Amino acid sequence: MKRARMENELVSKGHVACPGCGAALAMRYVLSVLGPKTIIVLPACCWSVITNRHPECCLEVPVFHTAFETAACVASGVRAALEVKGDNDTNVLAWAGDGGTFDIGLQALSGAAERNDDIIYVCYDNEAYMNTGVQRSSATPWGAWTTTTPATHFKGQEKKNIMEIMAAHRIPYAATASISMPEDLMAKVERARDTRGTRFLHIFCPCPTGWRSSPDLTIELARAAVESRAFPLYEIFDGAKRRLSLDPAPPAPVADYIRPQGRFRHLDSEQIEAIQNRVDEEWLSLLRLIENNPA
Amino acid sequence: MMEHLYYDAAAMDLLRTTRNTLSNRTGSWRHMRPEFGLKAAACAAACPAGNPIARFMAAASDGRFEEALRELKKENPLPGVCGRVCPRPCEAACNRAEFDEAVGTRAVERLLGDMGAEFGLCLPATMGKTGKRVAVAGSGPAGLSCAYHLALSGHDATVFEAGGEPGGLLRFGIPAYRLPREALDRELGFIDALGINMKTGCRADAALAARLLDEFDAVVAATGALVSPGLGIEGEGLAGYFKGLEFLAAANAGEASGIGKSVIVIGGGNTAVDAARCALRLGAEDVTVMYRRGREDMPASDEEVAEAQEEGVKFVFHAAPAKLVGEGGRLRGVALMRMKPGEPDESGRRKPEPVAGSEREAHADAVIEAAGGRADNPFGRALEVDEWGATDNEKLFVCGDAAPGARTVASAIGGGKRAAIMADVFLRELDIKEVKRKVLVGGNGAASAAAHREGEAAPGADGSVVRFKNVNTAYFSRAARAAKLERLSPEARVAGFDEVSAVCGSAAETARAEASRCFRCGECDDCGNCLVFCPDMSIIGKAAAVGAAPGFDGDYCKGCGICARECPRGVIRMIEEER
Amino acid sequence: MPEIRLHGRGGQGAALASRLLAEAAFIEGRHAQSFPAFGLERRGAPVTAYTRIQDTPILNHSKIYAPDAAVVLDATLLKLANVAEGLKPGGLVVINTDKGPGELGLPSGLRVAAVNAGAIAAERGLGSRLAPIVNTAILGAFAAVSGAVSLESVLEAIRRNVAFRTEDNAAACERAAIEVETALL
Amino acid sequence: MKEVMMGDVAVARGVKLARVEVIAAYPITPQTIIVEELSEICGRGELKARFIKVESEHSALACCMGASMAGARTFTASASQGLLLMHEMLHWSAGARTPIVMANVNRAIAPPWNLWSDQTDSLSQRDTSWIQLYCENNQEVIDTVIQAYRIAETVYLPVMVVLDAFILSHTSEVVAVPEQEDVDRYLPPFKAALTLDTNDPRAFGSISGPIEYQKLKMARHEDMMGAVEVARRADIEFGEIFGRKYGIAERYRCEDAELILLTSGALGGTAKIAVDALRESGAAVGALRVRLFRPFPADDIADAIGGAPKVAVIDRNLSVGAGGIFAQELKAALYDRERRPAVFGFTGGYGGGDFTPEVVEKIARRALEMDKPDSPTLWEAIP
Repeated sequence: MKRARMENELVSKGHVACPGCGAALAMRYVLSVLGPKTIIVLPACCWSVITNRHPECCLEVPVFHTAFETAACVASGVRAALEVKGDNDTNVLAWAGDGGTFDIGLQALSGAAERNDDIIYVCYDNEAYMNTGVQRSSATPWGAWTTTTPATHFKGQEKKNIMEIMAAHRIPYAATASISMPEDLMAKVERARDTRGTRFLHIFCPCPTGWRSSPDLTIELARAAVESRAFPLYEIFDGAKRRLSLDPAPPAPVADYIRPQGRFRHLDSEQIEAIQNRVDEEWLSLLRLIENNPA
Repeated sequence: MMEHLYYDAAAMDLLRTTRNTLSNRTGSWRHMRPEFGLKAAACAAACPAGNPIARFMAAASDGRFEEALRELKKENPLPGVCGRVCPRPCEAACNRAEFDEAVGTRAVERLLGDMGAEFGLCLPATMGKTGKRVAVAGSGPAGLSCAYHLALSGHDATVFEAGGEPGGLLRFGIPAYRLPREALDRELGFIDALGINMKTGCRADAALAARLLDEFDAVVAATGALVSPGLGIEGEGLAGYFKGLEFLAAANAGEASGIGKSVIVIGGGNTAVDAARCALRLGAEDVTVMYRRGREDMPASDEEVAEAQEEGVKFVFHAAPAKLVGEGGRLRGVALMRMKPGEPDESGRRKPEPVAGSEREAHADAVIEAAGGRADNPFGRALEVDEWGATDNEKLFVCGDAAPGARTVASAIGGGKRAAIMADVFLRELDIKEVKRKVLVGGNGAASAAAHREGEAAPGADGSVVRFKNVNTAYFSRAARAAKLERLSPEARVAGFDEVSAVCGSAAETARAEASRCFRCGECDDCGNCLVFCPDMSIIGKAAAVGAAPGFDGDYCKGCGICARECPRGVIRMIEEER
Repeated sequence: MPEIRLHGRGGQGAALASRLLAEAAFIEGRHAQSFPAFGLERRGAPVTAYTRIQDTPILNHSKIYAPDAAVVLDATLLKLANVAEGLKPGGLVVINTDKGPGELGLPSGLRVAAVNAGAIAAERGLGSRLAPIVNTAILGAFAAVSGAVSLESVLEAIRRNVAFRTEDNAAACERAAIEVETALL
Repeated sequence: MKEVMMGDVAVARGVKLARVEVIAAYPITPQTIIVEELSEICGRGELKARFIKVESEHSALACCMGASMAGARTFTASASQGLLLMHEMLHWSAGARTPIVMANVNRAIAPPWNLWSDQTDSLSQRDTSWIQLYCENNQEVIDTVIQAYRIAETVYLPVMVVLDAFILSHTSEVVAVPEQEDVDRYLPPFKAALTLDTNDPRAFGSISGPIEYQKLKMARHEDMMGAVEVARRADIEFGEIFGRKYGIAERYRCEDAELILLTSGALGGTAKIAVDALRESGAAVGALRVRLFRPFPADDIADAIGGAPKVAVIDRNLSVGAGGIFAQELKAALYDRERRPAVFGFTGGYGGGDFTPEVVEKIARRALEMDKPDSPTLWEAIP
């Protein structure tokens, strides 16, 4: 087992993430690679609270808090200004949750991606509107409880495939990553950092509060999602060439991932079987995509 | 009107933050807190000798063999011996068994012990001389271990051995094909190196015992359990009847001969199996071990039994001798009774009862009784000995087979060490409760002499033992056992007393590969998981050396428990926050 | 205070013509304002555009309801729109037609100037035979008969603002100034 | 150097002269010509700006805000629905104190679809903390764009330059184009007081408690109130260099007036013609054109009204349920003053409606005839 190297620690202690917050870890890893020459654009999301109240901020890089749907376009603006000032080294990082990415911010993200604006866009995905108290988003998986999809009427739609949406924009680099695998995650941030144009990272971040899981299971759940193939780790280059980062063979049963989470407590074994089948299908279609156009 | 305008300093600081969050002590949110501390691995808690298994495995997996051996020698002077003859309770307890296959701990111990030939004795540091004199009666594994740890603690130890050479049972009771004499002698080098006085040819009888108690500051009885009770049946006076330990002693000394063609060994322990296998090597052609209980009740190790069977030893169960049959003072055979399991006895085993009318005679040129010895302690036959080896006499300690408890080499080494610690406590007038609270590995296993000497708590002294559920197997990959034994052919074995088994492959490669399989439960190896996975950056301190665990920053740690969950080796556990 | 209304069809260049008139006035050092009828212009649909010219700065930003002149880029518009609407008494109508000024059925009291701007534009290869671009030609006729701006100014405005086939446009403009035929009805 | 140009082109030329560094805009009739013209200008390399062709007005303003925070001089333009889509970011960009300049072409709000002038789009943004300047003609448009940067970058509040749809945006007029070197003298390069700086990492806009929030908002209010003076001085200094000035509330023949006609935008000129006619006929009528709407220059307006007993406000907008917005603002501004004229609020001329000088004259006569307004909103318009 190799130890993940943390080059920079740009998140200061005393932030106000919930205990066991996956999103807090994601920020640590990403900033560790991007370093202090980074400007963060932060739309409404858990992180707009995690930084803590004025006059404190736990991030040791400049942060601009902005409206929910504007992460990508504000970042585009920051980049444009840096460009006209001749600054081409500073990383411009749009840091949004799944709500700000999959839902309300998708238009602006699509716009920036279509223009191939030179920004790094990170979606830290905790699969619901957690900051406002666990409401469903289009990143919420089928079967999950949220306060707007109660157990009696749990979410009946599949999670949106944001990666393929981004791929369709032909951006130079898109990748999924898991906080349970910081080395892989940080390698991808490095690749993103060293690429120009719109770069998209989809980071899977369990949320003990919203998933109704024990806070100590954050990493374990993130790992279980990968090892059960519920959240495949892969990269897409130029919207076309794909590469699998990790093939969990044989995969762990999806039930291992589902069962420890309170948000799936109401599901019976048949329903979990349905999730398993869906995961298997999605995996196969991903493999076909990769086979058709390997990186 | 213009004066107030536009971005004065106060307005600026309303628009932007002015400091980081260090003043925000989120540690107050915590219900549980992580506790970092070395824990006892399940194997170590099961090792009667108190071997620091995880620790030496860590060094060995890195190829730092000399350091590994040195770590081992802090607790056990005889790894080359234990690495051969121990029945491996560690491997039975190994957490890895639930993952793929138990770690071949004994093989690694054996390889390390044998590396002593290259590295020397690798003895740990000795404490300053105390000037206290301690007599140890007996130089078997218990006496040797006791003298060794006394010497390391700075005491002046004198060992009294009845035989001509030190080693006791190791020398006369364990055949060379299991424990080559050079392996034993090499490890006994510590006697000279530590300045232990070795008085051979001094049988500790009652007179000597009294004198020792009189002359020494403390005395340790490690006189073994060598008195054979005999079979208690008719015919024990016949020629061709042997007592097991005496037979083994003669055989091991090269003085046994004329055992005959057909031999029956009575008993089910390792002595019985050893005697049977020695008989084969001394020319017997038909050797049978006869045991009054079933196979499952047999105390002899499976490994020994299997090897014996390969060599041609036959085993007969549920049979006991009723009398020995002779002709002209010479043994001819044994009258046998079939036995059946009866009511359970104190040991939980079912007490064998003879089946009426089942008597028959079996031919034998020789019968070897190997039913296990009894202690005949010259310091007092009816001494009350507690589990630490202490007696009513504050300066007298008892260990090894002379004390109650399991009778294995490892137990004897562990017992000797406990007695040494107790003697040290007595001689230095230490707080005995304090010492007892701190030195037991896993709170209930063998004592750690290193912990005692260094004044630190033994791994898991508070009772925390790392079980399989505490290990995070996500960080380990499956790997087949690297250390395997190869054995001489049965024909080659019985032709002499050459060592039967050897560890396959290159010692260094095998030791390293096998040690790498060790989860190193309870041992921090600075993997960094707690540091990397802490969402609150609250892991502080880095393991300065192997064995030191990091700590946490109570000002900010929110008690999420990820560090404990993601510690591969169970070093961290969550405990209730003090309120 | 000359106020001019231009009638055309979407794509014929009425709006440009109104701007060229304003440019011409500007070239003469006067003040001018040009604006299209702010409609949903679509190719082929009737459109209007306006030019206001005066010697002092123009304060008025209302529409033009009573123009001094109407310029009609396409005689077929006569069926669709009342090109004489609001014209001041004695007002001028300049029209692209192959007919004479008296043959158009326009109300009396108007001054009508007719010119076959379509033919002139076609000769110069402006637009296509089916859809000639007549705006520059008809401005020549307007300049010649209205006196609101000089032909020279219009030619200069064309040279400054028409990037494509500039000289053909200028030539068509001059030619129309010669060919225009006026009648007082 | 004079040219004939449309109002939209005048905006674009002003942006070029202001040496804007980042532009983000989305097309909408009748603002389209601005983005087209700027695309041409940037394409030809006459302006070294990054022009981000965003996918919506909301993103346009968000983009400008990001660029402004990173230290660039920024511009956007919109109208009607586009401005309404920006609404959230109008508040945000002003709260973030980014000195963005925007041109808004007043256009009616749907439904039904209507492309013509109506000030309701910009006036309904009055509470967004944006400074708003309404222009009478295209000369004023190009000059005001340049002045807007001066004002914005002094008070760190964004400025909206407003022009009427078609009446100015698509109307070609003679415009004196300022010389670049004069503009450079008037408008030094933008040096942001607060920027996203990796050498001094700070967070902007973090969650604040009531004390900080209220302090910040009050500071913004104070600065906004101070912008009256800043705008006045920006205009005066502009006049010193370029020879043209407009004031923040422009008076026309107000002396001894019985009635003041209060207007804004392009209607201001039309009203002057009406005033001349009225004066000619012996009626003591003056005109007052409000150029700066936010902050509302209450003192200047009260001073201009002086002792006139009546004011007729002509609003090219309608706040449904309340009446014309300028009329409301005026009434509110006069309420606690000693001299309070009768305020007659007229609305009309939006959605394609037109105010001719004759209509304005009619409105004035009607106000002169009445003692008091007979309804909060007196409606007059030509279809």
